[in-house]
Amino acid sequence: MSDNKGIEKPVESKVDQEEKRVGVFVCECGVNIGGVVNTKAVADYIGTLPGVKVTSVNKFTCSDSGQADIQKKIKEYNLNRVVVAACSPKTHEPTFRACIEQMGLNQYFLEFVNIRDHCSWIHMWEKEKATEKAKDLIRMGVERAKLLEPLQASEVPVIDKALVIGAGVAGMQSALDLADMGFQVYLVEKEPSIGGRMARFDKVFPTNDCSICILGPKMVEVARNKNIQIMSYSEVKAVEGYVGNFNVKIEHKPRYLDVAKCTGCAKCSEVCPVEVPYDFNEGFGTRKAIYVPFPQAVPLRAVLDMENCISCKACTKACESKAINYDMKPSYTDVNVGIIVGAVGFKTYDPEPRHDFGYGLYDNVITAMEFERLLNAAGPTGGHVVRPSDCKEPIKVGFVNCVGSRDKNTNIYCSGVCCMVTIKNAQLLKEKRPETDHTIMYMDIRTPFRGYEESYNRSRNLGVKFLRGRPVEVKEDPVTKNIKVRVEDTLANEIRNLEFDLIVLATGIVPHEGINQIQQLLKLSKAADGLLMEAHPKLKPVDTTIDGVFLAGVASGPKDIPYAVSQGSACAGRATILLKNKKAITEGITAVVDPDVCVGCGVCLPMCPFQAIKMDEKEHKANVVKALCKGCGTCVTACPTGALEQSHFKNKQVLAQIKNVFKFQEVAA
Amino acid sequence: MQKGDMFVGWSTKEDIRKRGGSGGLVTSVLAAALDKKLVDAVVVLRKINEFEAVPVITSDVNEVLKSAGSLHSVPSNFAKIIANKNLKVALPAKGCDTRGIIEQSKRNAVSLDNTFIIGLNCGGSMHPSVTREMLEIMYKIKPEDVHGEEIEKGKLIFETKDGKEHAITIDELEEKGYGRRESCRYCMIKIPTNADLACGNWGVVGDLAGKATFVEVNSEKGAKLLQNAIDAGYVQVEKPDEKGVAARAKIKGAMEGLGKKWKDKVFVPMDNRLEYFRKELEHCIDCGACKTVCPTCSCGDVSKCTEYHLRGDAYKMSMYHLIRFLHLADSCIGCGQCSDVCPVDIPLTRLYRRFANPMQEQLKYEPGMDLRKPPYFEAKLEV
Amino acid sequence: MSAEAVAPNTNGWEPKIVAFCCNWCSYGGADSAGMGRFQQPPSTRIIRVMCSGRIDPLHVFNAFLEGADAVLVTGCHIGDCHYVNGNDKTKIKYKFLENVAQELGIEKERLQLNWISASEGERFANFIRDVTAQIKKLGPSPLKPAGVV
Amino acid sequence: MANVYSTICPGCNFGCGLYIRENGNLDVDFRKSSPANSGKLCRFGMSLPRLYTPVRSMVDGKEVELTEAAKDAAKRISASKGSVAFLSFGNTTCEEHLAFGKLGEAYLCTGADFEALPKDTYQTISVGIPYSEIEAAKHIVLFIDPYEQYPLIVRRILSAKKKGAKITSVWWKDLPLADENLRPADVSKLKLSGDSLVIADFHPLSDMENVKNVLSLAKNAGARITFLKPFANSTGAYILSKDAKQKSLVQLVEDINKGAIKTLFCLESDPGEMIPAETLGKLTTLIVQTGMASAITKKAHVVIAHEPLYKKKGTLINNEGRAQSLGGEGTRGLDALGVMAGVKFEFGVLNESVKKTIGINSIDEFTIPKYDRPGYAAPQASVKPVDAKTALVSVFNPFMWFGLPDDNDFVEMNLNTARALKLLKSGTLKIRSNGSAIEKRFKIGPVQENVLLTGRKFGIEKGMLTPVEISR
Repeated sequence: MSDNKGIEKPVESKVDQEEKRVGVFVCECGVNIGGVVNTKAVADYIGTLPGVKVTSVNKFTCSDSGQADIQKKIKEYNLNRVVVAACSPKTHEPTFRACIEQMGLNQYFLEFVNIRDHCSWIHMWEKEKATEKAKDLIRMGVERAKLLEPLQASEVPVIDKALVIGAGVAGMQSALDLADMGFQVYLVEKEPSIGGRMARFDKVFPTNDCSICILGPKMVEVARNKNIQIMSYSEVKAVEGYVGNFNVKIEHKPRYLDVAKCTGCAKCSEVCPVEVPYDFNEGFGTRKAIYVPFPQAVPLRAVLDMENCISCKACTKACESKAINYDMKPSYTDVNVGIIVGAVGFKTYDPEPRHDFGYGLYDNVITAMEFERLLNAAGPTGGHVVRPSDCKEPIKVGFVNCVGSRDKNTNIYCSGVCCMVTIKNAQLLKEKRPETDHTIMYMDIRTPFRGYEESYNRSRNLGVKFLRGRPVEVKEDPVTKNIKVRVEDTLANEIRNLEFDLIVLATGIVPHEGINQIQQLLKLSKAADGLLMEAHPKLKPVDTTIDGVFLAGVASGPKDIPYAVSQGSACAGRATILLKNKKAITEGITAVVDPDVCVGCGVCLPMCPFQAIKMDEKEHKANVVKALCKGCGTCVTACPTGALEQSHFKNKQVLAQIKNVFKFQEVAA
Repeated sequence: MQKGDMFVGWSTKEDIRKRGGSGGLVTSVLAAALDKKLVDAVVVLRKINEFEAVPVITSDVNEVLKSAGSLHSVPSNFAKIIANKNLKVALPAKGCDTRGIIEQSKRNAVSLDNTFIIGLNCGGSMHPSVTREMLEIMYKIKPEDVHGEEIEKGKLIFETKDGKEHAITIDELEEKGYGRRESCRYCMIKIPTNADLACGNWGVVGDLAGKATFVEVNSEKGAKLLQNAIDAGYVQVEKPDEKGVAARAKIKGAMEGLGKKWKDKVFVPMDNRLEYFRKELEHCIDCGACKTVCPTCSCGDVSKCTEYHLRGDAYKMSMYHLIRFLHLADSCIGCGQCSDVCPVDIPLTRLYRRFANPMQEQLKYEPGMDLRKPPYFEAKLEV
Repeated sequence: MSAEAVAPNTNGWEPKIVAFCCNWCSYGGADSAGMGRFQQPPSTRIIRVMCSGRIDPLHVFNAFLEGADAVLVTGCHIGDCHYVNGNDKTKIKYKFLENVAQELGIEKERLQLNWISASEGERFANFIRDVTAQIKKLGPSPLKPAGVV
Repeated sequence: MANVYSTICPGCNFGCGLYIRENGNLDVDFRKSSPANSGKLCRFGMSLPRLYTPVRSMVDGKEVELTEAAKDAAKRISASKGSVAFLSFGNTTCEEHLAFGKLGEAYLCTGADFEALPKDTYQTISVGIPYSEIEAAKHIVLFIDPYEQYPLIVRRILSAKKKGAKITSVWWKDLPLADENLRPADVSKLKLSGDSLVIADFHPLSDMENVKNVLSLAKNAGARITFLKPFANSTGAYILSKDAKQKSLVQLVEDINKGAIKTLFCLESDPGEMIPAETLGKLTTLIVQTGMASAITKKAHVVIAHEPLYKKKGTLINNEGRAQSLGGEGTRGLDALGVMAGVKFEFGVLNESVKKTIGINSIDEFTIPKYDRPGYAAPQASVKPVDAKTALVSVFNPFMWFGLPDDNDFVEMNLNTARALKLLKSGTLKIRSNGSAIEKRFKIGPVQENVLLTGRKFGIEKGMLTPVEISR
């Protein structure tokens, strides 16, 4: 108002000064527009608007001849703005942008007016009013066109190195594919060994292959690949930068032994006096305070669990290669990478706190993951499934599905894999010990992919019973420790009282504790289910809202192994586009700050879901990191000073359109 | 000393006690903060006469000591004076000053860590022009003859140079359109619990009445500030009388009740509101003073409300005011500064409150009372 | 062709309605309405922005002051925003707009918020029809400057 | 810390009090106890930080000290003896004006054309009526646009209206505060009585026939009349120049044009806004003494730069005759005038002299001089009717007098005129006058048909009212 208002601001660029020469091209789209809107009357009216140097009506402006007309007129009339009044910019804007760009005009000097979908097609019986509306729409477009400014989509260089966080099967696949395409990959895994969840499975559905037998070679392949640098027992601590150049700080947790010297001989474990529950076996059996994670571990190196170590130094004496070092501190590596793949995995639902179906109260209620380890030949029982109360091999086994899934009280989503896990587990035990009797209590059996339905049928043929119903009461027989289940068979419409030696809960999939940290580090968004969000659920399933960051595996929703592996490969493919081109194209339409006007109030910062706005604390001004900005303009709306503007949708450009919706009433003749 | 503690205190310096009201505690706390380098500067009113004082930022202890004494007819707001100055500063502040400062801090213009706010209990202030007219018409005394002023038991008392006291009840004055500024009448923040200290004469009873200040410590910073003044020998305190604490609460309750009554009286539901607003705003001359003075606005000279309001636009409503109405719906603290400075006497605060009252109620948001960011700045609204 | 596709009565005053649409959903919805030939009264002028979060109260006020009989704020359904949560922020801004409009005494029909996906052409058309009918009942906006159509 | 000055707005003669804070940049702060304006300011007052742009003393484009510039000016003035004119509109303090009067006795111009008016109207024009009396009036007649020209009077008029006063406006457009809106051509329909208070204005570009006309209308009806004026100390300057041989602006222009005046000394006055550029071009020497940079300081041969008004010490008399003191300490303006006059001007001495001349006892805001307002005889006026089909009317406001840009680069016009021309709503209007043409944005308002109002100088104006042709 008063203050600075009167002072004419210095002209921003030549663009503001030059005379605006607008050409307007009205398309008839055959009869689609021409059959309703009087295109000639429209063109005649628009021709009288200030700045409009030529108007032209074409049967099909998008045709070769239509485009040639535009190009001819640009030259003939020395046009510097082009308005095309035709169909939808959503389909045809790129065509005409390319058309005017060929003539040396900036592609953003095109204004596209929709007089078909938004006019002729919806006012088919009101030709006069449709014609008037078309005039309004084009007038709005012309006035906006005069204010358009040239924009350049900018490029940022991309470092041709990748970071993969999480070395489960999805992460490994991603790393391998990227490495095989010739890019250097840092593969960070927080556990002492790569392999992830799949390394703990016994057999994998629907073909029931031995899990570690197929995963083991892949782990070795990863270790052998000279382009992959495995950083096991390590965590990402800080991520700075944006697509093309992420600066990542990785912490290597101390193993308390020299990895280069350790041979993985496990002599240290033999002498270690401390025994703790073996997490790899889901807490069944024990391991030592110093231990090799599992026989197929990669890297095959021991790790000292300092929390449980009693510092007796027995291991130091036993170690022939003198690898053990009690004074080890965490070390750090900084890496610069162009892209990041997040394959951070999941954990299974823990029924303990809620005591779902007696879990945690009754010994003979276990989870499917625990059952998996009991089945495994390398497991705590050497592959003998026994029940925890008395170590007897159970005969009657009951399986409960959807524990911690499809349940308003826990997680509403379906874990996707539990039906098949249960079917597989029942099959495996039945095959091992045909005398066993299996009942699967389910809500629905979901078998959508190749081989799943066949596997289900095989179970039925093997004699596994399927009961549609959810246990309503689960009790332990205090003497036998058998589990008594009261369940409604909803197909037979009757209440059944059953007794089992062992109950196996098919627990669902939930986000990892570490997911929040990864979400914050990578500035990703989280969905309502607590898992990470992809850029688009259908069309960009492995991209994220942050350019150069991709997601694979269960971190972005429950998946089976083939799906997770595909995503690993998909991430590698998507990432390769950036890594191979060595550059990323950033959005031409972005927010921009006028530092003279910005007062550094910081209102814009929380508006941006892409963390593209940073506060320059020294200057007390907001800064837009163009490479991160997606050009939604939400920050621009929030800015109280008007220092923030969205290029191509500047306030003055939008206001010009609004003002021209209206006109003075004509004087009656 | 900790948050929640209450004291009754006074200056140890006799001249300050004499000059300042209520034992000169506030002046002494400010002086001590400056003296002991707790702050780099303080804001005080440089008194010109009974009706005029100009707020200044100073590092001069003498200037601080000179400023002692309260003025009801100097309705300034200090928030903008310290905004964007990057100073370690202490200042006396009414409820509305404090609210303004806190709102500025939410907009990165003030660092609360560096700002020591000595809250002053406030029953309301008066516009100097109105006061002059009131003196002549209601009190029948010449403004030049006024020597001092005081509010006691619902009466506004002026002391003239001849030593005489002239008292009229505030109710009567306000009935006639004089007395407190309108925004003060319906203000509900009488004891600034949002400041680091809350000081005032309410709750000082017995022998100390009129000779001491009641202080409530509202924050750690407040404790530090008061302790500093005690340690530096500027101030003495003692525990307050139970009766005093009760009396203070009672006055607060009564004042708030009165505020509520005024609020209901001023903001009666209205038909044909568009015409009302149009009529009120039709004399606007686009000076922008209401924005410049607004203690919650942190924009510079250029802002959305000014840049997109063009004098060449012939609208039925002013774009400037519409944007202001919107931006202030959650943030207006009702300080009345905009009405004070409007050159064509538009009752702006009343207009802003028309939008702010229902909005702030709905959002359960009280601007300037805590550190919650204005809802307009939120990415997702959870009410 | 839809059942609504019958020639309407074109007599009388036609309101002018400014509809702000986001590029990804509601603008697409308007396109779909066209493709489905869902006939609408010729009252509405669409202004495209990238995200409903970009619909500045400034724009809405300006539309009213220039003479709009109604202003429509539209975007993607909550949860479907192309920019993660732009429409959540739109909701907040809209709440403030609503407050100003209501306290000013502008009839609530004149300012409306609607989430319309790109596939909901019929919903878009119905929305325009409903709003136009409501506004025809109310008559021209009291904020419309004299002599402006 | 920050310096705070208690000062008076130089925007017009209303006498609005304010504070200026010096704090790296300048900030305006509100002086709520100021009696003229209760601390309230118009858009010009709010723009003061923009107005007060620093200026340096210069001789022929070279930076020099103030004394040196003043000495150089003195040399040029004495060399040009007999062809020197001294111009001061009244943006100075009374003390400075007194010193100036001594310097420029030979050819003094305050811009006002008192020569064209009967002598007995001098005092009525010089000193206005107290604002409190405007608030108490029963009928107010406006020959100004108070919103654009003297905004702080709006609240006084509104206050009167609230108390039941009837407001009549005689203006080119309807004013929101008026109960009755007459057009200047219909002035004959105006009904005045002894209860009426006429508010007009008086400035260097005023049409003297119009001034005489309002004077006689008021006189004949027995109504009171007050003239608002555009310069901070117009009233003080006029009273102090009462006995001086004042030359009118028209006379000055004529004298420069015919070569009688070759050197012009301007004290805190920018003639660029009032004297045609070609006339100024005929001067051999232009000397400007001022406290702030403007267009004219760039053109001047000698610039004598003293402190800006807010830093000065001195007395101003506002339109209602209230003596006001400035809160600064600076007297460098007097020092410079002293160098030129060859005497040392002591502030104290001048100050006493001012008090005596004006008839006040002390420099105090609350002192209203007991100025005996004599009656005057109704002067004969011959107001020329507007004969052009379309006219561009300049609505003079503080921004125009100071050449300070404002957000008003448009003309205001009638809707029917716009519709008849088939103007586009966001388009422009072509305005032609005597061969030159400009294209301007336009604002639709309740303006008389075929009249364009402007608050900004476009460069095609010929005085207050310019016949023009308009088209799309």
